[in-house]
Amino acid sequence: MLSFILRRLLQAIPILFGVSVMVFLMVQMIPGSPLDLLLPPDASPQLIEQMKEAYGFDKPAWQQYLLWLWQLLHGNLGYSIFNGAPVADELFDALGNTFVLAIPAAFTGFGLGILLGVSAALSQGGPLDKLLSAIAITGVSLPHYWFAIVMVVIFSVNLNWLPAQGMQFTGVPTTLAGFKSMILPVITLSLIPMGVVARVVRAAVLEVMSQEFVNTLHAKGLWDRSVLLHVMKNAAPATLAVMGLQFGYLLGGSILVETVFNWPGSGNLLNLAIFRRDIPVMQATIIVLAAFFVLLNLIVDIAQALIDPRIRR
Amino acid sequence: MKKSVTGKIAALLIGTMLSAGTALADGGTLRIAMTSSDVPVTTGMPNNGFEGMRFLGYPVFEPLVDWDLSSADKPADIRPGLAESWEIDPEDTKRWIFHLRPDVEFHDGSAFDADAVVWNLERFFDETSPQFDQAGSAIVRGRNPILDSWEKIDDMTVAITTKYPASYFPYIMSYMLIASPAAFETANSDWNEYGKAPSGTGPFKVTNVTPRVSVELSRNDDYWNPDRIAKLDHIQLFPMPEPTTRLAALRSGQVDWIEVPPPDAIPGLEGAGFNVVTNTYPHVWPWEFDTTEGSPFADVRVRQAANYAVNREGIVALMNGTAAPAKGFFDVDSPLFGSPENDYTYDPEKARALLAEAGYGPDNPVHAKILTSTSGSGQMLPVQMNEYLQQTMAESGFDIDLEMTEWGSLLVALRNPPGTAPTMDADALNISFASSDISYLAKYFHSKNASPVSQNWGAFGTPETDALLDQIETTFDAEKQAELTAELHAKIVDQAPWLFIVHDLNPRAMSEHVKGFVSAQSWFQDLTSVYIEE
Amino acid sequence: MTSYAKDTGSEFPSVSSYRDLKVQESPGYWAMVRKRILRDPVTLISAAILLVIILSAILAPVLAPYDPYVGNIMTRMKPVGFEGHLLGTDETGRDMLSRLLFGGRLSLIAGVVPVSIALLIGGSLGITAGFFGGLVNTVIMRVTDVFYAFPSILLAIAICGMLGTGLFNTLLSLTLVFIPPIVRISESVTTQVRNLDFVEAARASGAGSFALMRYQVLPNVLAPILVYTTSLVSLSIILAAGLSFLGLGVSAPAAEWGLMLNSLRQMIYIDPVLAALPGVLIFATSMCFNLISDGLRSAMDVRLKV
Amino acid sequence: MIGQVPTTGADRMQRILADARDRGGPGQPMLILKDIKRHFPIRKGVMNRTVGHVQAVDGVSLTVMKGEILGVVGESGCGKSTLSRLMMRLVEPDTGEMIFDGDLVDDKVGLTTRRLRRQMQMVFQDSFSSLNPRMPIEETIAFAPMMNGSSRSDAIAAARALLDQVGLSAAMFARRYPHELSGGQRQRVNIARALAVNPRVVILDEAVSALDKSVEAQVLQLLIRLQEEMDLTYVFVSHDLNVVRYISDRIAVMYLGRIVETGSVDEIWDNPRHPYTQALLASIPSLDPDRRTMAAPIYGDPPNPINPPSGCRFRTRCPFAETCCEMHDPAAVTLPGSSAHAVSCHMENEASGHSRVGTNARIAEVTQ
Repeated sequence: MLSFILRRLLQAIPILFGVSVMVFLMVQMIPGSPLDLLLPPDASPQLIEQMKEAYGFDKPAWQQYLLWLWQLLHGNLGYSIFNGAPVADELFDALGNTFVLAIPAAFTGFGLGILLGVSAALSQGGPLDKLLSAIAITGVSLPHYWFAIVMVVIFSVNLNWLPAQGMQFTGVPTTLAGFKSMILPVITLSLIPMGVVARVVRAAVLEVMSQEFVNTLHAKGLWDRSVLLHVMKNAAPATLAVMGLQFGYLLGGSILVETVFNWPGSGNLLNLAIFRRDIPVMQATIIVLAAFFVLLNLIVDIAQALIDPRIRR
Repeated sequence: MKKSVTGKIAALLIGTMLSAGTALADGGTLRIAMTSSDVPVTTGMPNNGFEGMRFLGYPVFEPLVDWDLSSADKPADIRPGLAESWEIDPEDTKRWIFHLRPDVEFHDGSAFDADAVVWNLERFFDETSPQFDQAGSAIVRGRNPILDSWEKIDDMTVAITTKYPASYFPYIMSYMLIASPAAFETANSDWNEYGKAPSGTGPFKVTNVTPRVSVELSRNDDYWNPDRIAKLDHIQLFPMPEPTTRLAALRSGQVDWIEVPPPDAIPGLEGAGFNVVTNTYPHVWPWEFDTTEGSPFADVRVRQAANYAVNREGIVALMNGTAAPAKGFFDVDSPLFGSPENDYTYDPEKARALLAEAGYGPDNPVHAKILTSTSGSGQMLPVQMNEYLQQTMAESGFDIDLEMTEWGSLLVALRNPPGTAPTMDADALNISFASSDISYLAKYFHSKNASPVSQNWGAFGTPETDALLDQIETTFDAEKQAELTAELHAKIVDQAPWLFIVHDLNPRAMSEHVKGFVSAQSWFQDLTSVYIEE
Repeated sequence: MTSYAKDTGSEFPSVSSYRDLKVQESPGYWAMVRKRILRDPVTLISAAILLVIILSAILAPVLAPYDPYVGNIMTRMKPVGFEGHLLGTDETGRDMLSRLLFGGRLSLIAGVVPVSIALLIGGSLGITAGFFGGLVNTVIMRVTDVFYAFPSILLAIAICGMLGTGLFNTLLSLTLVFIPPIVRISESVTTQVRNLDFVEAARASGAGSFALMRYQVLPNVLAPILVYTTSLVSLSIILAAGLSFLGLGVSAPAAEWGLMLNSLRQMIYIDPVLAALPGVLIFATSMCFNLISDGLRSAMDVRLKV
Repeated sequence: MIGQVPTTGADRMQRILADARDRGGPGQPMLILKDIKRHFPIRKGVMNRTVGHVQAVDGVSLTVMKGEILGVVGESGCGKSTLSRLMMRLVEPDTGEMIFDGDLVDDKVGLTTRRLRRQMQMVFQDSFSSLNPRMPIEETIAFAPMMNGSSRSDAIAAARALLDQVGLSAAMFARRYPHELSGGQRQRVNIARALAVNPRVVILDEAVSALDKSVEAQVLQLLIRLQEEMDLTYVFVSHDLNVVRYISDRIAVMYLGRIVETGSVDEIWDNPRHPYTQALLASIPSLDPDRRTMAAPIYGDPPNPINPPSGCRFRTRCPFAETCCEMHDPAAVTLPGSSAHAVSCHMENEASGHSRVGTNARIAEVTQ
């Protein structure tokens, strides 16, 4: 097992390396010098040179890449070109704010999804199955950013129960107002994972239930915990895999929801950085989110292998 | 033990007294939703345009020359700020002498004096100084391209010399704010750190900054001017670039005040008991044409045609009456408007005729790309308005491409000449401008202020208008100056370096609890008189 | 070929007599699939709705009562059912019905084109990787892993953010987003099929790689890949609309549902029905694609007996 | 080299030699395998290093005579299937050579794989996965001829003729898909598919193992009839001794990647010399009361092919194992008086030093 974990860790390194190359190349496609944002209009040539040197833009691209990578490996994400602030500060604040939404959204979405999926599978073909499957498919078909606006109209503006926007706390919510400000974004974010997980769980449970011995047990009236446990255990790897992916999408996809709710998370930061052409912030946000995603897939692989040793290759 | 009990009682007593005391001065907390997409920097030179100046400039930091924002009935003018008075050196019309206000302290307790002014000048204009601030400098130099040198005469007197004589120099000095040098030491000489606990001289101090989320200002009880000690305890500022978000925040009671409510929502807001405040202010919402070689707008006929192709009444209708048509830099009713030959009514036929003269036709429309922002200070509703322009101008033979960017990036584009990367190949920028005083005329229309020097982005200039501008700069007689200005303005209207579209009426909506607000005819507003009444 | 019967003296007729043999036709796999789909009302209704949406998008120039790009400022923001404008008008007075009809074109293009191109590229890469295995597989799959390390929306946004707005860049970024998952699915399906005995048997019959791929592998991998791809179309429509919603997709004044949703957002307090229309259409279209994908999947599932 | 006797009648041999493709003449075996080895690497650990090999086929030498049916028998996991695939060149051997009717099989200097496969075909065990589910069966059968240059109409007509020959009415079945057929019908299709290129040799890899007993018998009869009608040579690979005995002329017994004994059916049946062969025979549930045994002849599972025992592979389970069995690989010894019966056992080799040389030790005696 340990060697499996180690091997997967080692496999992640070239992927992360590839990701860093890709991010750097993408950023190189942006036209113009990013320093134009920072320099006074009548800046002296010396100042321009000085700034280029400070940001390393005077070097050839490959050197810039290596420099960036070197700094990255040392945890230095650079400085925002737009306001000179250290990117790491802003990014980790923003990531914290995103996680504060993504984690409860994941719990809600996964929990509801599993509940929906299992219930649908147990009542396969019946009206309950149809209803629950319809809910699940709605979850994946709704443009959730639009749904968010609709909810704001209903719950914030018309009923005045929940705040329409903004994060009413820093760090973690401790006040009622803080919790209330999380409700709408969390619901919105949990829609897609709920739908996807419900569909995967339903399929996985049906698959396991179609196996002969489960039918035998069932026929014998042994439809008890051990059977359920067995079904769960066999449906777990597929469910885990999709949950890992979905959590990654929650982090990356929060950008739309954060825009609607004016939530100061990483998606919001990325959006701002894109419109400002703030390269260091863009690079750092994308690579950190991608690294999280790679890490997440790694954890899922390991968890899957723990549950089902056959997966260890 | 005993001590602790008495201590508790004492604390309780003091607490009661304090709360009684604060109850008397309780002006409440005002929560404002701004249009910017980020919190403007709090280092004393806010970005995000004049909205940044309005909320994180003047309330916290002060200029030598300040604005009088106490009246809603007349255009706001300058008044003494941190300088009690100023005059031109009788021997040198480029040299201005500023007499500083005594007994003013920064929020950190350090004293305001000539050294502080020099230190701030070095911050923006001396690249070699340790406190040189690139970002701030870029903004200040764009607004103040004519400052040349400075000198400390004594502790309370500073002389500043301009590159050429400019009668309006005090107006320009109103955009340079003074921050505390001592606080910079405390912040380890790092402007980024400085922004977390800045120190100015204004009626409010910054007490909390959460990047991208909010800034909290608190009343400065020790403000030097007792008449302008703020009534509010706190102001919370939130960036909300989406008009819908601002609207929802106001309607759900999350904020008390929003900038630029969606015009269509105004009747609903008023019906629901919110106050919608509008007033004229020196604002113009134009397209600033690139007049250099290679741009379709290098040809004056194309520029005029564009001005005839715009249905200004349509935009006013689109804005639900929160805008007034603009046929020039100044309002048509202003005495400075002059008598131009062209009256830019909506006249597609004339536009087509002008375009035909310039070599365009139905099969050969004018292709142009307009760069604008999705939100921003004074930008009104840029997306809808530009979409409407794009739509109506098509009838007259303009094929317009829209490029939307973020407000901060648009400001950067403005500082860079056409054709450079930050301008994204735009043939015109749609960015709203202040038209409060004649200093702007030179900034926007004199060829010597072509970007990157100052804000004449499109590098417009004719010998005639340049000469008139030079004359105005050296005319210190107000009446004569006004006469020349009107003459110049008429020429500018005919030359059409911009597409003149509308003047904003500056709508802002606030809950009925917000009291004491006087809507000055200015880009800036005085928040010291405001209070919250529950 | 030589005749097998001739030397044996057996009772079998000669081969040539089989040329005109009347052979009983078997319904076959696709007939079975068709039969199953015809018995599935949900899929049929989804397909019908989708057909209506697609046809109205194609016929937009004929059906639309107004020019979708020209509005009358005097009749702006009229509600659904306003005289002359069946679905009202938008914030600059353009006819909503016309814009929604034309909007379907861009939204459907944004849904179908990236997925189709990604299917072409990703499918070829994945099938190649699965079919040849070895080094080819390693190279293709490791590069795919790198792209796969980005959550899809993030990748789309990053690419659009850097390349700039516009329809072409939207399509390009979405295509890039969908290639990695399609490569993965294609590779795993192909690897499975390739290891089945009938491919070995066909190889043993002397068929070259191309023929194996064409006759043995492709017919067996295309169906599952296509089913998966259909569900991606739904995601693509939502993502494309999301990009426009952020201001990173197609640019104004294009009639595109996501962009319309974004600009009508302001009207949600004034006329919620009007503001909801593009959202409803995005939802309906994406739902139809999802339901059809589900229907196809279960109809093509060989484990289910007819 | 293990000695051979012709098992095919003179008439058939005449017909076989009349085939225009015959090159070697009557004395040349159809197929010779010389010391064929194939090891599959096992990768493990952090760096995916190769930590060992599955010695699937480890030095097999075998001769298949023209027109005969050679049965290859052994426990599952002994390498039979790999051997079949090696013969078809679906798996490349690590070392060793294969000679087909006198021609070395080698893509560079000899008979190419492609040409080999026109003369040699294979029927797989799993009748379902060995048929393309998306193709009507006549097209599956016609596929190989078409790949080898037949026109579509010729190939389809021939495929239909073959269907009738394998006992499926072409008129009824030609356009059907695999999922519409029963297991036995599918295996008939597989046989037809193998015959479609008019091969000289057919390798039947557990071809009837998955079928019900009654169907199995029908298919076996079909195979025998076809072999006679078409003058085919079969290599019949199976774990089922009864079936092998029923169909084969000669038998090769395989254990853990190696051939331990070869001989005619009668010789193997009546005079099994290798302890493993004896054990295998003893394990057959027999109807003959004389051959009925009560005790299990050998114990335990076969050893791990990754790390097989040194010397004789069978020694870990052999009741007669001695030191020499551990030290040396037993060489194949042709039994005196029988040119076709060869055994790889130290007990048959006088030079081996085994204490039981020449005693004709019987495993049944030990275990009973």
